[in-house]
Amino acid sequence: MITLTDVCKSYDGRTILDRINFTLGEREICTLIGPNGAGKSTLVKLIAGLELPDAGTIQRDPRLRIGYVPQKLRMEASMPLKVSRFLSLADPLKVNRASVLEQLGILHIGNSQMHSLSGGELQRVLLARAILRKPQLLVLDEPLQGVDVAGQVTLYRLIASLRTQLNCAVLMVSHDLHLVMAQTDSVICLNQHVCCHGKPESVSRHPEYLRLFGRSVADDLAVYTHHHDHQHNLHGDVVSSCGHHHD
Amino acid sequence: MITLTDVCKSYDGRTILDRINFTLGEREICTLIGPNGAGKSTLVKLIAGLELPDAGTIQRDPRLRIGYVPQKLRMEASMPLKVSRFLSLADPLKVNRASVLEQLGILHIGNSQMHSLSGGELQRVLLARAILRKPQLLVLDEPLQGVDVAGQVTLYRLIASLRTQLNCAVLMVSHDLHLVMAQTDSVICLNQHVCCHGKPESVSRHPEYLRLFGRSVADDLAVYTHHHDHQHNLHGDVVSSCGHHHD
Amino acid sequence: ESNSPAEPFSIVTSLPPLALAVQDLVNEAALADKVSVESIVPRGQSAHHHALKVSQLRSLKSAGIVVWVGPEMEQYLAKAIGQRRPENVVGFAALMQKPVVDYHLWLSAGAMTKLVTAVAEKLALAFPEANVLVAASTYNARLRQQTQAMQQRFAALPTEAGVLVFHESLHHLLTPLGIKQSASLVQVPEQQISVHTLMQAKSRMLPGQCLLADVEELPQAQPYAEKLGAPLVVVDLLASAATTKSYEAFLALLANKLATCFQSATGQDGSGQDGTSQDGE
Amino acid sequence: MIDLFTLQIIALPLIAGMGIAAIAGPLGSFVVWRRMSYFGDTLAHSALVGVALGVFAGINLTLAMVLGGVVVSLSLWQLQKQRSLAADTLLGILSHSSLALGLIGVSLLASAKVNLFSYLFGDLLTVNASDLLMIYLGGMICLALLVFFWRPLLMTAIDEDLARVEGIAVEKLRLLLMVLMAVVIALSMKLVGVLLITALLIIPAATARRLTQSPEAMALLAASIGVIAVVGGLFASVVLDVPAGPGIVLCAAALFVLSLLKHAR
Amino acid sequence: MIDLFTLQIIALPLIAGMGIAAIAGPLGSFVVWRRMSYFGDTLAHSALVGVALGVFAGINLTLAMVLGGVVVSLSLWQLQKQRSLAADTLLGILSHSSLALGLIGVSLLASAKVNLFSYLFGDLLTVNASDLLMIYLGGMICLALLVFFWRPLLMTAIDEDLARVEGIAVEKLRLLLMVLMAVVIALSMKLVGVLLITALLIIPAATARRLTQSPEAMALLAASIGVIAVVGGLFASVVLDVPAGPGIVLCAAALFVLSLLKHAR
Ligand SMILES: Nc1ncnc2c1ncn2[C@@H]1O[C@H](COP(=O)(O)OP(=O)(O)OP(=O)(O)O)[C@@H](O)[C@H]1O
Ligand SMILES: Nc1ncnc2c1ncn2[C@@H]1O[C@H](COP(=O)(O)OP(=O)(O)OP(=O)(O)O)[C@@H](O)[C@H]1O
Ligand SMILES: [Mg+2]
Ligand SMILES: [Mg+2]
Ligand SMILES: [Zn+2]
Repeated sequence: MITLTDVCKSYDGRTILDRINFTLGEREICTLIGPNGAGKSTLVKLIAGLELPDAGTIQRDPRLRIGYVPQKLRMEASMPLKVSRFLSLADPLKVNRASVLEQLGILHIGNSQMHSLSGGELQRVLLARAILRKPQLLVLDEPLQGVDVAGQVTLYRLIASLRTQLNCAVLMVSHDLHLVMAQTDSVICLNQHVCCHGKPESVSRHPEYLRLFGRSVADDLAVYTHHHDHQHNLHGDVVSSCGHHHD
Repeated sequence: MITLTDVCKSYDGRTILDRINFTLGEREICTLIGPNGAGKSTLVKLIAGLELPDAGTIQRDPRLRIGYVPQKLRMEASMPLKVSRFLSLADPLKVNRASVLEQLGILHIGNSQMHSLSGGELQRVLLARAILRKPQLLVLDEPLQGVDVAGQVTLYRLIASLRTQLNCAVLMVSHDLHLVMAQTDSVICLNQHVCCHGKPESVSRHPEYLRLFGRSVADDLAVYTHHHDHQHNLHGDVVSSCGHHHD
Repeated sequence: ESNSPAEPFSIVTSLPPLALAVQDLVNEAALADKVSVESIVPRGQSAHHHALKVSQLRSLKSAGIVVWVGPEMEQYLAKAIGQRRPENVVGFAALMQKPVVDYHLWLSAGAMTKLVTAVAEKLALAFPEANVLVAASTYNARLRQQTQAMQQRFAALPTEAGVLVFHESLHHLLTPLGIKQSASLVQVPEQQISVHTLMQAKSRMLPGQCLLADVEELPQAQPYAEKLGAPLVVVDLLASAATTKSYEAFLALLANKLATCFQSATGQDGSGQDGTSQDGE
Repeated sequence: MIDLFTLQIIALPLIAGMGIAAIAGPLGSFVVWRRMSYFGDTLAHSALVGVALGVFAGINLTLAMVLGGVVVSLSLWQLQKQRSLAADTLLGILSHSSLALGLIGVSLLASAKVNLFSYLFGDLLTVNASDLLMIYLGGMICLALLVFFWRPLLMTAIDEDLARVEGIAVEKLRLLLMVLMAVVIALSMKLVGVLLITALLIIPAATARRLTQSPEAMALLAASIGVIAVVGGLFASVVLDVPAGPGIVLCAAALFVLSLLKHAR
Repeated sequence: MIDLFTLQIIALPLIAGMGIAAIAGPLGSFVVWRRMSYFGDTLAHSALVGVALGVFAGINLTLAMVLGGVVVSLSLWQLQKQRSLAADTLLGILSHSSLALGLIGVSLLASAKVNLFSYLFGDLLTVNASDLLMIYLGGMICLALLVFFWRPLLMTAIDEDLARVEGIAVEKLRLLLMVLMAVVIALSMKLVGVLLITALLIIPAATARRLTQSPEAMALLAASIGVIAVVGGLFASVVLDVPAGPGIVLCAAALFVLSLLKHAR
């Protein structure tokens, strides 16, 4: 569906993404993980077509219908806009909207103004909008940040179920490893370059993964079991601990 | 340190907060939890003095030095501003800044422009700034949203340690129950009114809490053990399931 | 143009000096009780930023005769006048034989006689019983006489040095009196002055030469007069003073002001004459 | 006070003003949403440059004015691609630079005795039937385009990134909006004056913002408020004998002040 | 070409212009950050209302102009408390309403021999020694206040909420900034003209934005760019025979265009 070949991106001379290669298949759910500043959002923007790569190519059907949830969105107050009107821009059919709102647990805020929504409510509305477009590809940048615990569980399940509902692929950035790992087909561990890429079970046992996320996380999450043969180090210059250099 | 008495707040005639009473003691770490749209951010804004209550009183030493991390902050690009300069507005001493930056794992972005930070980086910088002010009260509205897993664990521990380091109280909003519960003195479960309030262990066994957050969360988190005597229901009109009505 | 006989015949002019001359003509023809004369731009207001009011448009529409300078000077009237029948419109600039360079035509008594004649011809059609044409020629003769008197007066004054003008608008006043204009600071009202122009003016001016400016331009001209060290003489080009009752008085006032320019010059030259001669109005 | 004759005089201005207010309402909403309040001002100044160049090069002045507007709009369009400067700063730069250019043009053309500024001022009271035709024809076309592209234009105003991902040609739409605004402003400027058209864009839309809950309602209410201001202002200008354009603007401003009371409750 | 005599004529304007540019740099940075590009414009129009009222009530005109500015600044201050309308929209409303009021004032004051507009325009070339004193004295005071309150002003510009929680009197600072801007603009307007002062506020600051990494650097660079523009523009006015004010504005605009090249690399 989407193929990235040797994609590089830098800002102000600083390399953010370095020779990224991967392919997203039809109906695949792929999760991008990685420390802060790893370049996840940048990669997502490249795939969504919001930025152009400095080098490399991104192959994508130009007519691909994408549903996108950005990491940051601030609604300006100068336009009066109800949630229901905002969503109707994606799908004019009221019944569709009502069912998606129901699924996302925000049926009661249909008449609220977009700019007065709470953080979690806005996030849900954005997700609703992305789903309502009946996309072939969902691109979600930390879609559930600020969403409450009950919502996180339900919504990650919902996202996973969208593959069969909408017949679409999902590319998602997330820090909620404990919730995501169960619902994803493949995991890309990103830190400027692709550290490791594969099925969740294999990635979570990958030494690079353990190095990036560290023992304590694994302990705290108590989701996966694996061996620790090294000290975890706090995000910082994790890159060099990956054992190769970037320029 | 701070006492709220019968605080009410409504927007456009809709009640957001209903007769909130609680006291935050010196050096207490208190976590506000609750579903999206519960009014947590509104309450935090009232306490920080950014909004005025419609009714009730908020008792607070007017000279109280507060460190605040808002839920949303978008830096405009029209002002060139490096992270280091932004932080120096809170504390001009370079050594202090360096040590806090180190603690927060963002030593390497001191020369980045504020408006180009990634979500998690910005969040860390805001936290750094709040800490650098040597506050008597830290008010944190979802301080670690978008922060990576390794960071979440370390930073929640850091926040907990600030009480002894800075001798300050902490009021925090968070959805990361599994991480927060271990580090907090008291938990306030908010949903328009105060559902329950107390030590983490007692709150996590409170039927209101279980009703709000549901069985599946508890299952998934696998942090606490308790009995489930009812079905969890997705956020929506959880309020009525709290067993009383609001107007 | 509904001109019911019940309504009094009105003549509307664009600017106050035109109204003064037309009123003079009407008085001369003894039609003052039958014909009213008014100006669109009221006395004391700027002609540059004028916006029409409904009342003004109304009187323009119901006027028997409309007198204006021309679209080059009064762009804001062009459309409203274009909607009228051309027979009862008198355009000042259109009356001139030679191409007009300076549109401040009302400063020339000679040009004004042409306007008076043109208005008289139209007025005569509306009031055949009154001797409008005769009145016009009597009035014009008086104007010519006044011009001659002015010329004689200025011939006796030391006018060789000429004057400096702020806004290039005094051509019609100065030329008949044989007064040179050594330089002008701006040529159109919105123009701003370059250092270059200022230097040229300064290099061309003679000591004691005065700077002429309209009342309306006083705030802009004053600092330049100081900068150039030239005495500022303020003239009232649009008859903004309510005390000016006739075109002849308007001309006389201008002449008097202009004369002070040269009297003070001679005074400064120290040629012995006292500056306290007739400073009359 | 208001007799048949006066009515006759203000009939055409009334119809023209109402037409302009009706199209200015929806367009003005976009002006408020996109923070381009000073686009009208900038366009007026660019027209000045156009006139100066036109006189200089001896080409048709209306054409030259349009050309000036096109150049400035395109510059703004390009400049808006970078995000470090806000729209009002960019408009301020363009507007003041073109005013400066225009003033230099005045001084260079001074010997030709053209008063460039007079080209900028129209007067609502002097519109004639053919102007009316132009306003309504131009207005209709603009309105039709606006309605046709309403959904993508709205999306673009809400969030450019979201719109872009959804396959909306954001850049082209931004250009379209700018062209629409430029056409309406340019059309109206020569007929009713810069002050009136820019005020009719901003003030009714800002008033409507405080009273509505949806973008469509805001656009429609802005149009209605504009029409009310035109009627009120024109009648005030008859009764109080003040110039029509400023009268309408003040009437709109009064409505805005009234709308403030609503939120202050 | 440039002899002693020329120097004499341009010395005072040069010194005055440099003084104004120096204070306009830091203030203009705040104008860019807070999106108040059209504050100068609005203030000029409010002065018009002031003059009209002053003539009407027979009070001192300078006082009346100041009064007009104060009223408009306070209105803006109040209006900015609500967040549903952006600063440029509010400025647009205030500016156009006061222009309309001024124009109505002009039309009602038939008997008074005033051209209100003439009160608005100064010309850099005519400043004299006492003006210079006023500029430098006023400028010094404003600059001193700006430096003294720099940290809280900066915090307020970064984020009002953060600043408020930290105990900064945001509302008062916003007022202070507005007063400083109003004083500098009002002082300069009568001496060097509205065009020049508003352009000197916006254009150098916008140019500096693209070349700097910190707010202080932006403020300082803006002041330097302003000074360069003043020198360049005045010399252009000597050599090329263009008016001084517009010459300076165009010179600043040229520097802005140059700065665009930097990012386009
Ligand atoms: N426009 C920009 N200009 C300069 N640097 C940028 C820009 N955008 C992002 N960066 C830098 O690129 C790096 C990667 O940013 P990105 O937003 O992709 O991170 P991320 O992986 O999404 O992190 P997070 O988990 O915190 O969201 C960051 O260090 C950021 O500072
Ligand atoms: N300015 C406002 N005007 C109207 N309604 C508002 C405003 N601010 C907040 N609300 C509403 O008040 C409710 C509570 O908002 P608040 O931001 O306090 O929620 P929250 O508990 O912080 O939620 P979240 O977990 O999503 O951040 C929400 O339903 C929101 O829509
Ligand atoms: Mg990100
Ligand atoms: Mg919140
Ligand atoms: Zn690696």
